[in-house]
Amino acid sequence: MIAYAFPSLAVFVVCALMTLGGALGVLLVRNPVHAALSLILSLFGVALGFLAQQADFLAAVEIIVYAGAIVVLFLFVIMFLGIDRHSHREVEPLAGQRFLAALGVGIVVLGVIALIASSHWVSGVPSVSTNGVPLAPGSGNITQIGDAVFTTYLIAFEATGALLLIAVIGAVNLARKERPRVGEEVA
Amino acid sequence: MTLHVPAINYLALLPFLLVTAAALKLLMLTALMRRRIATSLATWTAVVAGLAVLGTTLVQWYELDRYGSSVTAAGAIVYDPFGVLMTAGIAVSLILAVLNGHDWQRREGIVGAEYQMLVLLAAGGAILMAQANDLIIVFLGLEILSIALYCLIAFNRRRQASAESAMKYFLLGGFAAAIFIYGVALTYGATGTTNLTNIAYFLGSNHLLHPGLLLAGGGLMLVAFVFKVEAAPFHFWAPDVYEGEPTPLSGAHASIVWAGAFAALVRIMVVALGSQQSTWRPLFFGLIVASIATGALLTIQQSNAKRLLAYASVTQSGFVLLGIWAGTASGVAATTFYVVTYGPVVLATFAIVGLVSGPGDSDHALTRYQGLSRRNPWLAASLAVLLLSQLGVPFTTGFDAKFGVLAATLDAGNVWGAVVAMMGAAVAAFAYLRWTTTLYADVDETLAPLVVPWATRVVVGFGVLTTVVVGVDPGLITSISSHATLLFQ
Amino acid sequence: MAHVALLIVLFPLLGFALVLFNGSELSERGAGIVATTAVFGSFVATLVTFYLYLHHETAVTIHLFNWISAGTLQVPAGLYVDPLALTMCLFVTGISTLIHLYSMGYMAGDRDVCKFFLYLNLFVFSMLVLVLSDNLLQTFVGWEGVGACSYWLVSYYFDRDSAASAGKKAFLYNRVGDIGLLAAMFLLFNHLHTLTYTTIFSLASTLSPTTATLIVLALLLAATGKSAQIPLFNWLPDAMEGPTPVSALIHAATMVTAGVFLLVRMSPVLALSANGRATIAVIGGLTAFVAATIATAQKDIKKVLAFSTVSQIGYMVLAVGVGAYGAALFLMIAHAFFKALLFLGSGSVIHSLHGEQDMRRMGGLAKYLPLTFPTFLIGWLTISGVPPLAGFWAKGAVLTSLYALNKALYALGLLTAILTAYYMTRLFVLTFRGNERFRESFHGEPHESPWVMTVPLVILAALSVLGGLLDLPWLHQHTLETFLSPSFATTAVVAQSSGLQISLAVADVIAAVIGLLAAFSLWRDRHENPRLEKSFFEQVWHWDDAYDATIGRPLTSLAAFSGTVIEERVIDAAVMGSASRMRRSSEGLSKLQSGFVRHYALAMVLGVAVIVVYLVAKVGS
Amino acid sequence: MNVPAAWYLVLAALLFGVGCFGFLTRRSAIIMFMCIELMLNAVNLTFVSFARTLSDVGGQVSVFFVMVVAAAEVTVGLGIVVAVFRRRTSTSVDELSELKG
Repeated sequence: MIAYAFPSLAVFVVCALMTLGGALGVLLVRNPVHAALSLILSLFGVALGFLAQQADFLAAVEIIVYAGAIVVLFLFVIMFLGIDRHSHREVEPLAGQRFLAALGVGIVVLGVIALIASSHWVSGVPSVSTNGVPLAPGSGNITQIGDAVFTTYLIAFEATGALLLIAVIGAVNLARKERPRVGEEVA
Repeated sequence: MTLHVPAINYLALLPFLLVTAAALKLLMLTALMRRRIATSLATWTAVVAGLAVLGTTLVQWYELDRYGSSVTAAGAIVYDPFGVLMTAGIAVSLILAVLNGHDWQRREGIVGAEYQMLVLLAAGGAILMAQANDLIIVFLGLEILSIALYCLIAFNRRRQASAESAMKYFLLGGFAAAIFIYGVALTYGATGTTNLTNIAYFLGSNHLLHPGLLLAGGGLMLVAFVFKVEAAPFHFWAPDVYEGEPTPLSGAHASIVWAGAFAALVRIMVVALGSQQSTWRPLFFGLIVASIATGALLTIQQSNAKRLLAYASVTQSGFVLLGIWAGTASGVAATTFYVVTYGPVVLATFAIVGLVSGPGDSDHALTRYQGLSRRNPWLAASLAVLLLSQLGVPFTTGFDAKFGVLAATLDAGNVWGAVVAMMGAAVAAFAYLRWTTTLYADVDETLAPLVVPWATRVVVGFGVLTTVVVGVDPGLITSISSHATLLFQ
Repeated sequence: MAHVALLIVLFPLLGFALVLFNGSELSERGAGIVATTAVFGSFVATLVTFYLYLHHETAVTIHLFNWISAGTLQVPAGLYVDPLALTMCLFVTGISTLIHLYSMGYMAGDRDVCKFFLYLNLFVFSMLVLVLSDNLLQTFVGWEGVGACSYWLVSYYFDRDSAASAGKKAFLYNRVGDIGLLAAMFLLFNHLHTLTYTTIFSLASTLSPTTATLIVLALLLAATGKSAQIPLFNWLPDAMEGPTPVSALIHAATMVTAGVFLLVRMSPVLALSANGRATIAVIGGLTAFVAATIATAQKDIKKVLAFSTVSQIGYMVLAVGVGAYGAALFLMIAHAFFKALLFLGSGSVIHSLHGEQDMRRMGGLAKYLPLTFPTFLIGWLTISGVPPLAGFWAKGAVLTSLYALNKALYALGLLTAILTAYYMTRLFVLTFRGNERFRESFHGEPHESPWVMTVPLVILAALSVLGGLLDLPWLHQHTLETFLSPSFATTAVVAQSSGLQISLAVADVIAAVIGLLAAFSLWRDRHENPRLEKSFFEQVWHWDDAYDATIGRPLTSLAAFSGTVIEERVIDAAVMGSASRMRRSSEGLSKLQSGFVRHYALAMVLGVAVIVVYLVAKVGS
Repeated sequence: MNVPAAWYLVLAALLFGVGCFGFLTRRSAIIMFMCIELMLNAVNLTFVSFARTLSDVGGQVSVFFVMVVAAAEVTVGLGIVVAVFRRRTSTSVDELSELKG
């Protein structure tokens, strides 16, 4: 039995409990608002996992962007639509859905874990994109990520611009109330 | 510390920049002008952008011919004839899709430039996928393409069907994207990189004793692409979405989305994971058989034109996968030929489908086509040609494309795949022929001829001419696509 | 020359396209004019090409584009302009023009005239593709095109049961023949790796005798289908169900000549197999004789002409079999002239009697049809072999070659010549002489046809009279034979003394006269068949019955057996219900398409599960 | 010795499975959407774990992009949800089954 350092073990256990507990909450609770709050719990757990694995910057972003923005957006829409009272606890209307879902998902998850395990969890060569420089801890992490984003991943970073552009156009277009009629058209 | 910004070949990136810039220009105009901008202005902006992309690809082609292929922007973008040809195909599809949308907007009384903006950006995403040399870029291109499509499908909010199909496509698309990026993560773990060149290099210089992780990654990534190209059993969204979305968009699925998804699939499977060919070939075989059988069987009982075409494209995508199965130079060339020539045909078909359905865009029953030859003989003849092309009748591009992939797959030893494909084509032929005979069926009362707007005329004319001219003499496109080899093949 | 030759093919296609896309706007006369002009344009283009060819004196291959290119299979699409193709084109386009013109009068007032001209143009186009092709595959395309068009045209009056089934019969018989052509193509490609004629010809000598014989037999099967030879000759008389101009087109200029053309085109391969050639000759001779006997007993005017076509084509095949390609072509051209004349004339007769085709209800029509009668007279004398009309020279050329090569076949040919004169005289007498029997069923006066129908008759009559000039035996240069010789591998050289030639010619004349006199004496004043003919010849030698007894009836009883016994218990699921099975599985699959997005997601997850299971198994093994 | 990355990989796989199962069984479009977010977070955790073992920043940067994509997807996705369910009292996707066959 390998003895792992207690802090890391404790962090992992807490992280796992938060993550899976939150996820199960999303799965099980009746009220959509509660589901959103469970999601936050799960996301905090993931952020903890990031922290434990030298991804300080991402842990912060996870909390700011996900918990702070995305889940708030979810809550906003739930409130807006006024569906917080509704739940879907009754019997599953699609026959066999739950069983087949459990079977399919079980096979996929166990299969993937088996496949990863068969490769001894990792098979790549270390430090390809940082040219042999190991991961830096603390604020060095931010520098490294910033460096990578503006060099190796420059085009990807630019492409996110297009992505956000679409999100803007799409959201505006979808949320607009009624379309104007032909008469308003100008040349 | 200093930042070493990588060298960027802007000519290679120009197609993506052009379409994004055109979309931005339209956004600016919309924001700055007090009243809604005219549809024709938006259409022309998009068409000019498409033509500019076509011009750019021409320059790129000659430059590549002289100096050879390369990677740029720190190896994230690949600049090779395959990507350029796919980009050209996307540009053509973009122009045709925009023209389709123009007439659709007129019919439905929709003003504004949102449709054009979103189609431009969707084409941008597809172009990015075709040129991507990094799994992250592929993912971003895929998402740009998908998110633009989600918005476009939900565009016509007066129609309940449109909302339903948007919801379905969005949920399943998001689901598929999550599976894809999980596959990317596993591949990253297996090879230590997301760059396709580096993956190929890593797998070429190391023999993986335990390839489980890599295979899991590859298998999950595959799912997203076969979802996008409607291969069975990941095709279920296709008929519902085709039926519900605005008709000009249905054409875009089998042209713009196909070009992007198949290009990325070819790059990932043939370039990055070429060494695992013996593993993924059986998977492809299963997908091919399932797609061709499901698509062919389901087309024969469809009475809705758009659903029928959706199932038909399930079969067609099975055929394209035959070319990738081969994984050889001729297989890739055949895939390219198939995808590039199928776009104009399917867009022209949907142009006619939209026109026949008329305002409201909701009644697509095949019975509406009865006696079309009496009302609009030219239109009926064009539709007949387009359908026969999809069926794969000689002297059309459909035949040459099918012939190409079958020859490639047979050369690579896939006899059974070819047999299944031919049987599937024979079954599916029934549906196409039934539709064609409907066009020429006698009707008691003859309705007034449909008025064919100019943009639809252009699209249909282009589609028919392409399929017939290239079909009779496929030499040019065949030679181009066989020159459009991959950089790292 | 290349461009003009391309025009030959493009004109009918253009006409087809114009009629197709403007069908609803064109009047029926307009459609007729467009179609006729298109074919006439093609004829003019052929004339120009012919003129240019006479100056160059070399066969030209016009490469159009690479049609199919896959591995070792390279099929360019191209035109091969050589004397054979040119000769075929000349009479195909020329006679088709006349038939188109005639159709404008004949079809006036019929429904769907536009569609008729559409098919007619497509028919001519397919025939020209067939003839001008520079490779077998392209010939096959034309071959199939001709078959499809004939199917549409024969069943043109598709609401008549007989027409529909005749169309089907023509199609089926042709399909059997097509298998032959396909087999020949496979064999050739397998051994020579090419389908291009010129390459085949240059490599032909490398074929082993057995292969060559197999190829020749396959080609013969193809020819028997298309050219209506034994055993596949039955469809042609039934094909009379189509409108009369179609019969003329099928019988005189296109379609049936295709089989003979194919054999002549492949003469370098034929040259390699003596056995194959002998088979061809025997089939041709037998067909000529059998069809002639059947023709003596038919009541329907068009049926007589149909069997006469079968018989005449038999002559051509016979000539090909003995290597007398020039004589075969000569007869083909002469036959095109006089058979078109006879068909169009009979059409004029039928037209004047408002659709009556039974010769027993005709008679005495001479005085009512002042133009049809003399032209038909010429046609009759021509086919009977009366000098100095074209038929005499053409048939003489065939018989002279036969005499030199095989006396038995010569005797058969001469006998057939007697029969030919006999049945044609019978037809002529029954139609134009004797009592006016049509009075019993037809009320009113028969009338002469309009000018668009009679002008082609006059032109064809003139051609029938003068056609012999193409190949007079004592002109040693500038004859059809020498013109064509570059297209043939080897020509049977028939060097015979002029004395023998003259006596053979005299024998021909005597045969014709015997037939004429016999028919006159028998049919001057009667119009019913004697017993023998009725029982045997009229029933086409019981040919259909034989097929029915040997193939049809056993199959029917087997079907009945399986229908009652096997099918219900064994085959139902597998064979009979395969269509409904497919529909059922289609319905089952479409139930999966339930509309529930979570079902679709489940399908995806199960798909992923299958992939994962496969990968685990792959890694585990 | 710290907990190996393998544990986190298994945790991520389980999280992915829970998200996946939720997507298949929950009927509210919003909650299905949340399940997709769970799946994306499982991916993020996987990336970070691999980045740690490989000592490579590329995995972390990938997470960054996944987050951007998730944000964009959420914007548009919730827009669609609002557009579709504005006049309804529930967000059940099972009600959306007009298109089928």
